[in-house]
Parts: sequence; C-alpha cells; structure tokens
Amino acid sequence: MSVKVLFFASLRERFGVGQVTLALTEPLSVQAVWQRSSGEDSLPANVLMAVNQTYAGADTLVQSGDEVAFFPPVTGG
Amino acid sequence: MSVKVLFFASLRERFGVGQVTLALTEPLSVQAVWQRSSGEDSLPANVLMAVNQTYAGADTLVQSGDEVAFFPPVTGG
Amino acid sequence: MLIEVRENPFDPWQYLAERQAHHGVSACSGATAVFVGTMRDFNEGDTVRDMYLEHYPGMTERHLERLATNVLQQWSLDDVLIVHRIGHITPAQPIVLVAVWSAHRAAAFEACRQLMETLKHSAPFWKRETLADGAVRWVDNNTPG
Amino acid sequence: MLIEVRENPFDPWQYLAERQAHHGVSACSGATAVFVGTMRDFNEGDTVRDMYLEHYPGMTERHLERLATNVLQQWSLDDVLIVHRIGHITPAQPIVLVAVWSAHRAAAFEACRQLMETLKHSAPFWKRETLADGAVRWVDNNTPG
Repeated sequence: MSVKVLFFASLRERFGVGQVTLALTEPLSVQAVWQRSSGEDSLPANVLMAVNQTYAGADTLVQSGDEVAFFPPVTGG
Repeated sequence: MSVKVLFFASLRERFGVGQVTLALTEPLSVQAVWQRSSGEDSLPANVLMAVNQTYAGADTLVQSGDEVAFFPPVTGG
Repeated sequence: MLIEVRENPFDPWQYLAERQAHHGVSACSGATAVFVGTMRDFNEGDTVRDMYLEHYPGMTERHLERLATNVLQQWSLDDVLIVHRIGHITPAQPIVLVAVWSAHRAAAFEACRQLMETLKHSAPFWKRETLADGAVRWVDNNTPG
Repeated sequence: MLIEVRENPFDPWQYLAERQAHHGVSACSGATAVFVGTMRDFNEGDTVRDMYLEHYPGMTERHLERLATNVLQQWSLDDVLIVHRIGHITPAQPIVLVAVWSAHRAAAFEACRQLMETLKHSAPFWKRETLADGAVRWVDNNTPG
C-alpha cells in the first residue's frame, strides 16, 4: 500500500531527492501527496503534476500503486 | 525601335510562337502590345503581364527596347 | 540568400546539409523551418505520369530573389534558401525546397510559409502534366493548400 | 509515426533521408514540413557554454506520442516524426526535429507548427544551462517563439 513520488529538475535539486515512497492507507489527493512527500504545506502555482505519467490536477485522487510526479514548467524543444 | 514580346506555356502553344518582335513608333500600353502581337482584340482577364521581367498592368506604357511578356496563371511550387 | 532554378533532380536533405556546412551551423540560428514540395502521382482525380515545368528565364530567378528579399526585410532571419526544379519531372521527385534559418521559431515558421504561398501564387512557373493515357494538359490553377 | 528520445547527437537531414527511404518516398505526399530546433550559444542575454536536458523517462515518450496522435487525427497526414535530444548538449547541436508528410502543404505546415508549439508548452523536458563563467541555472520558461 504505497505510491511512488518523483521530483524532476529544479524540484529534485531543492528537495535533494528524486524519488520517495509514501505509505498509503487511503486514497489521497495529489495536493496531499505533495504535502506529505515534500514537507511543504502549499503547492506552488507553477508546479506541474502527473499521475501515472499523465498530467493531473491537484484534486486528482491517488490510489495505492500509482506513480505521482511533480515538476517545474517544461522547457524542451 | 522595337519591343520583344514573349508568350509562355499555354499561350505560346495557342499562338504557335514564343517570341515576336514588334516595331514601335511611339510608346504603347501593354494592352495595345497584346492586340498587335496576338491579333486578339481583348486581353483575357486571367492573362498575366510583365514588362522587363516585372509584373505590370494593362495600362503600363511600353517603350522601345522593352521586353513584354504574357502568360497564364502560374502553377509552380 | 541562395536561389537556384535547376533542371537536374536534387535531394533536399543533402542540399540542406551542404548549405548548412557552407554557412557553418550557426550557433545563433536556433530555428530552421523547411518545406519540400514533391511531385504527386495524382492531380484533380487523375493519375499523372510525368510533368514538364516551364519557367521564364531571367524573370523567374529575379522574382524568387524578390520574394526572399521581402521575407528578409519582414523578419529577423539568418539565411533563406529556395531551390526550384524546371524541365522534366517524374512523380516523387522534389519540385521545390524552401528553408529559413532564424534565432526564433515563429520567424522561421512564418517566413517559410509566406515564401511558399507567395511563390505558389506569383513565381512564373507553369506545369504541363502527362496523364496515364498519354493525354497532355496545362495545369490551370494551383491547389489552395 | 516515429518518436525518438535520444541521448546521442544526430544529423536532422540524414535522419530525414533515412526516414523517407524507410517509408519509401511516397508519391502521395506532396508536402513535407520540417522544423529543427538547434541549441543557441546565448539565452536571456548570457553566453551559454553547454546544456543538460532532463526528461521524465516513460512520460516524455508517451506524451510525444499523444501529441503526434492528436495531429494525425486533426489533419490528413501520411507520416509524423519527432526526434528529441536529452542529456548533455553543446551549442549548434540539434535539440529537436519535427517532420510532417501530407498530400497538401497547409496540413503539413499547420500540423508541424502545432506539434512544435504543444511540444514546447507541454512535453516534460527541462533545460539546465552552464554559462560562460561556469554558473549553472535551470531555464525557467521557454521563449514565446
């Protein structure tokens, strides 16, 4: 009963870690996953979120086994 | 005292000639050059005209030594 | 700026590689937009066997230069390339290559597209098609897009 | 459709030649529109020495596939190609190659541009620049165009 949480780019450097595993006893919102995994209360407006490698919103419910990712604005191309 | 008149593509095939030389005693409009060189009274609306290799209108005045060209709608690219 | 009206077939990708080698791959040109127009084997519902592309020697080259000069004045560009076939062309052969190098992608995209649209509508070239049954016809009008 | 996220440098023109040889130069695709994004040696007024491009393994590839699928549904296209570098990149190296083959030029131009815009705004890549003095910074935002 856990979720994999990923941080990319400047977020990974800020937290000093690219991946954490979060124990889960019930479904949580992406926002709650952010709070527990980052230790920060508020989710910055420019942080992007994905659940199972698809863009998601802060209210999306995360289930056990899901992969959640947080990352800064994208700058490819 | 002459002008070189060129016909391209389907116009050249219609008149059976690609180039004629027209004697010129005074400046003529492109339209008048068309009438004298083609033998046709009216200049069809879809015929394009150039004087000295630059697009021109039917009223443009043609001087001795100029090169006048008539051609159908362009279809390159 | 390089404008070429040529009778011989060419490979657009090789042409671009050589052009870029020539001006050096500029580390300023962040964006390259390219269009290649290739002869299709159909037009207006008919199978086309081959094509003859007539031009107006002198005016055609001057006109393409004018179109290139226009986009160079309108956008901030590093280089512009136009290559256009004339003469006898068979299906799947490239007819036209337009390439634009710029620091920014919007300028590259927009200049490349405007070059192609103005070339199609104003450059003195005329296509004569030979159909599958041997019938020959002049193409009246370019397709809108 | 071909999507490639790759660590090694590539030559876009050679890549296009090979891709076209692979699907055969279709005599239906009258129009090919291409965009190449190349690493510049400057950004926001600073000289950039080199760059590291991070991605999200798995999501990045899936997302590019989605973008390609979207344009294939929106326009009538024959083929779509996206190649994107990751890892260590130096100035003048190509970062991204997008190519679209279609029967008509409007579809090719528009699909190519939309692919580039949506890729820039939504594909999970992140640039970290090393400046001339050795300072390292994450790029905050893409340029508008």
